[in-house]
Amino acid sequence: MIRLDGLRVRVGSFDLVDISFEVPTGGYALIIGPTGSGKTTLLDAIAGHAPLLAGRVLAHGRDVSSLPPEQRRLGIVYQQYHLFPHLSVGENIAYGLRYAAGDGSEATATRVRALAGLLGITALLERGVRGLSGGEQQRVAIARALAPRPSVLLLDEPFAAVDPATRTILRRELRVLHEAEGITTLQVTHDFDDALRLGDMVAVMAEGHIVQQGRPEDVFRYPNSAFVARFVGTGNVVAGQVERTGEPGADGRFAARFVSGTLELHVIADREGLAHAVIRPEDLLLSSTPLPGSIRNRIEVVVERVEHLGPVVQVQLAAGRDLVAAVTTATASDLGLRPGVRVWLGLKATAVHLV
Amino acid sequence: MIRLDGLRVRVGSFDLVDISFEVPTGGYALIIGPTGSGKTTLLDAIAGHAPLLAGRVLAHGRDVSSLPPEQRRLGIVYQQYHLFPHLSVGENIAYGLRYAAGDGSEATATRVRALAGLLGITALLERGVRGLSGGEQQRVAIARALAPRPSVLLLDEPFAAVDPATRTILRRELRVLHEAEGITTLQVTHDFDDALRLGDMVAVMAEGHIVQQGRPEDVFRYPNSAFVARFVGTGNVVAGQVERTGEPGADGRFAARFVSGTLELHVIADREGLAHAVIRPEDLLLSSTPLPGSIRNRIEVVVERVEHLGPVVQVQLAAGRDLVAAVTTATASDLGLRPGVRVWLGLKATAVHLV
Amino acid sequence: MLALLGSMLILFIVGPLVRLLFMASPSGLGSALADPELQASIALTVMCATAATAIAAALGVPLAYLLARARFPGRRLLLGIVDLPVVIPHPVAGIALLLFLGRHSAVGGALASLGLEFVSHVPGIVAGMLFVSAPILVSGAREAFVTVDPKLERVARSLGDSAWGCFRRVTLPLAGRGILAGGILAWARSVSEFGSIVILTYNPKVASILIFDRFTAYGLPAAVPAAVLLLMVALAVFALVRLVEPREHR
Amino acid sequence: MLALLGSMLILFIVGPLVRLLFMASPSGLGSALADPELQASIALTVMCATAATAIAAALGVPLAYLLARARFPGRRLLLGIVDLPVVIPHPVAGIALLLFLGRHSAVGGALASLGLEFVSHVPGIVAGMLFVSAPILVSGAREAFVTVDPKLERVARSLGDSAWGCFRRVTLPLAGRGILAGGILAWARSVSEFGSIVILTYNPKVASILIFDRFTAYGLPAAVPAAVLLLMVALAVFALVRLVEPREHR
Repeated sequence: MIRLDGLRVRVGSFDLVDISFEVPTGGYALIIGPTGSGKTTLLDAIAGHAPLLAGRVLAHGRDVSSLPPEQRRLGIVYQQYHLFPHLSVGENIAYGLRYAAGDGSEATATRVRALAGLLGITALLERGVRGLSGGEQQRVAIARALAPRPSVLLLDEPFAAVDPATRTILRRELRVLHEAEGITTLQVTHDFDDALRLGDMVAVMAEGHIVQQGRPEDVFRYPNSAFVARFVGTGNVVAGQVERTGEPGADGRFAARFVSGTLELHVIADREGLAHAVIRPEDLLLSSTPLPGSIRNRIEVVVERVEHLGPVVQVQLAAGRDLVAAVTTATASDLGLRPGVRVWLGLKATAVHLV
Repeated sequence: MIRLDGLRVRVGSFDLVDISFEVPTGGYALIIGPTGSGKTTLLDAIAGHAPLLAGRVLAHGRDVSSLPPEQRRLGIVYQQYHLFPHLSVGENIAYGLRYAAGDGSEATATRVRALAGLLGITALLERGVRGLSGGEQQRVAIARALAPRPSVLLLDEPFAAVDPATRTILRRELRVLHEAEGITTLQVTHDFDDALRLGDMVAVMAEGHIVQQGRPEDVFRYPNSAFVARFVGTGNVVAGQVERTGEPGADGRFAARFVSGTLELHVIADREGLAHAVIRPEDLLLSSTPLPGSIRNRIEVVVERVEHLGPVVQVQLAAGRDLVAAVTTATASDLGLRPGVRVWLGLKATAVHLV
Repeated sequence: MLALLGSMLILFIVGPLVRLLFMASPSGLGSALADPELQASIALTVMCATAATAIAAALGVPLAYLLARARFPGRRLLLGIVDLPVVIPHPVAGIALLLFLGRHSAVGGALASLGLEFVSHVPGIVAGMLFVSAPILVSGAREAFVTVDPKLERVARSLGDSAWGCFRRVTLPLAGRGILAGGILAWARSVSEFGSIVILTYNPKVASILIFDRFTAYGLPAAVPAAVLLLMVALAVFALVRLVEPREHR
Repeated sequence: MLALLGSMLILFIVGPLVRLLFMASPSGLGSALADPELQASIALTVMCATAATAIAAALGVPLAYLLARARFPGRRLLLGIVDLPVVIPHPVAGIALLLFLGRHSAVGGALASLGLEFVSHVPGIVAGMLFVSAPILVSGAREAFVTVDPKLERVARSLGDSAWGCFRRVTLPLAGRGILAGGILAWARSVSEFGSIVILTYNPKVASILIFDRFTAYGLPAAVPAAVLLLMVALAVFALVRLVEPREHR
């Protein structure tokens, strides 16, 4: 377990305020935010390289806030991996074992071989670290961080320095490794995909604050602001005006109309006035005739562009505002979607999330 | 139109051999490849900054191979944008207009304002370039490159320096800009998503060679090697053995069995022996009972992990080999997919692409 | 602990200079300023240092640009040669220049027949200064050029600049402060030179030789006012470099 | 064009040195090597330069580390002070040291009562050498430390190293070559010093003073063999630096 308790940190121009977050033992949590939101500074503060102005860092119940970095037992892997260039791969991995309990050349060698086996880098042990590929460097850096059995693993943008193809492989490996070792992990990233694929918990940072936290699927589905919606890529974010059309129910929510330019949608709202409508692309249903049943919004729209992205097809629509819908390849070919085609758009009132 | 005709370039340790590629007038082409495949060296060679050992570069029919960079009329935007730090945004954009036909302070100012309007950076014109965000820098760099009306626009990893959220916005803007200006564009990237979203044409590079080229959808669907399949992220790539089970038809293709460990698939092949099977995740159909009809492969498998990625759910399956299937959110909840659940996997013999 | 060791070194550098500055009475400094021989010698020093720096800039900036940008066989050797004067004992440099530029050598003889005499003439002072200060200017300018990203030049070329246009519009403006700082340091190094000039051209006397001369002829008190004055010039120049120098360097 | 201007400067540096090297006949060099006064003076020079470099390293490497890593008020001022001796005219430095370390000053008096005399004694030579060479060692070591990514140190700390352990196991091994190169250059600069030593301690004579002395007393031919010998030492040291220096620097 690692718990951040009201952290306040200032390094250079970065100012982190009131950061509170908890990762349960064995959990995998991510802190995501755009470049410059202070993510790396936060990792440095946790690891003891940036002084805390306020708050505490607890690792498995122990307050480590005033301990020097070497006594916090936190493994760290930086974005550029930062392998020791004057040591071989094996020496890099063994670096932290000098201080491990039960140190000894045999115990060290065993641990290094075990980790190298786990990460598939046994063949590299005798080599220098120059000339390793990005993926190999990452594996060595992870093995090095795990060797002294830290209580928490901190990862700083571990996939930013590799291509997307390698990223997919490394992501899978990291997940498997996490499940095998069960080590509490905290990763900072700017890529929400990492959170969806790896995390149990996610916190979104902006300008030194945590603006939303929760399970990745929940943050993705119910972002609490237009910023979060745009940043996690929930989909369509449209600014407009909410006007009440029905009486509030027991929960205070009421039927309303959301107006943005010439786009008008039936929605369920809990307040009137200016708001953003967040609509997931897969909730926009396309059909050749108006959809029947409980779907309140039915609009005839024109297809502007069709993008085939593997399993999904993204369809950009002119509907007063530009909207993006996601459909399956099969649906796209059934409807003959291509620029200029007119189709019916269906959208449930409850699928419009107002923030 | 830009045509590369048997280029051979050596810069440092990069050795590009026999690069031939053509982008039609007004087209948008991408060259993709992993880090170190020589993509940036190729752009430098096209722009005249790296000498050609062999071959020619033709821009709109004109052989520019022996012209100095300033006479090639190729606009270039580098990955880190490289704005002139001693000039304002407006001066950056106007930089190349000094040599434009009909030069004059009024014509220059008009062109700068027009481009700034097109890219939404009018408010920045008087500012210095320090402190601009990544997205703003990119817009300025593109405006600067477009100002002298180059015949071809060269882009070097234009989205690598911004976060994924900004990337989505910039990608859309660039596409709109490309459609509005109709300028022939050649981009190098390591992200196949760029190709799917932007490109009319794509060439995949590996170790200094072009290993496959064509329309992005075709390369994605029919990769010609395991390397390309993995790099473009087609999905499952499984190494195994092809054994003929039927007589060859008129086209030389025959029914066969593909064996990899305990996984056995009915496939259509054109040769026997060692091969890789490439299977797109969306072609793996999941159901609670064996699927009927023309689907030759029906296997009972166990769900290992479920990842919710917005519109699609990725399901990792234990089927002798690990396979990844992509299904819609609706299907995933209908089948109650979660780790440990047993489901039936269906796969058409024709959906297995052997390379 | 680290700070303690370090501050001993700082003290060893600052102490003597502060002590020297405090030695000069205002009246002593005033009479030094009014001393015509000292005036003439400082004027000569400034003039020669300026000439040496101008020559070093004219020949050294192009060299620095080549060393920063071009990759050619022998580049590392040239880098070595340019820095060589730093390790040559100053009187040895003086003797080498004397042999090279004296009337009896091929080069010196040819130049003398053109009316350019070095030994015991003003050009000898400039030659000594140039020899020791050129490396400083070249390495400063080279570092300034290295900090200009070649991709900026590539962008400028693709926007229509010729090689020279790009140098003038992009490279030089961006490297300018660094080159200027190198030039000022080279100028200060020229002013500070003594060991080679004392061998090449004792008369007319530059300031450092005048101070030495007075010290040996009349003892310490006679040399102090002039020394303080020259130290002040050096400190002023040094402060100037610090102001000019690009901040990112540090 | 650039290359032409540049090669004139290269020629101006290489020409005199080559000319000097060619002046020495093997017999002249042989008798120089057998000259007991020159032998003693070279031995003295080497000894003093080594002592000065050792002191500069002991005090300067910690300072260089602080300047490379720590951020504290006055850091820029310290950076300036460390580089200051480069612009001080050498005889002025000599006079300043004379005043600071002489028997009549507080510091010099205190040290003299401990038996450490500078003026006209060997420690004066070491002081002059230290003053001019310490900046070279500090700036070389500082640059070497700057090239060691602080994140490597953070990784080492997170793996259990104390601040000292991390310095010893990571920082020093990675900065070692750069520090060594700085030390060798500082040593060479010590050997080359003349202007401050000539004021502090004319006797016993270090090599550069001996050469000057012979030049003034007996003329050029008497000074050349010793000059060639000292030049060869300088060139050898210089070649050594180039071999030691990390390649990435250039």
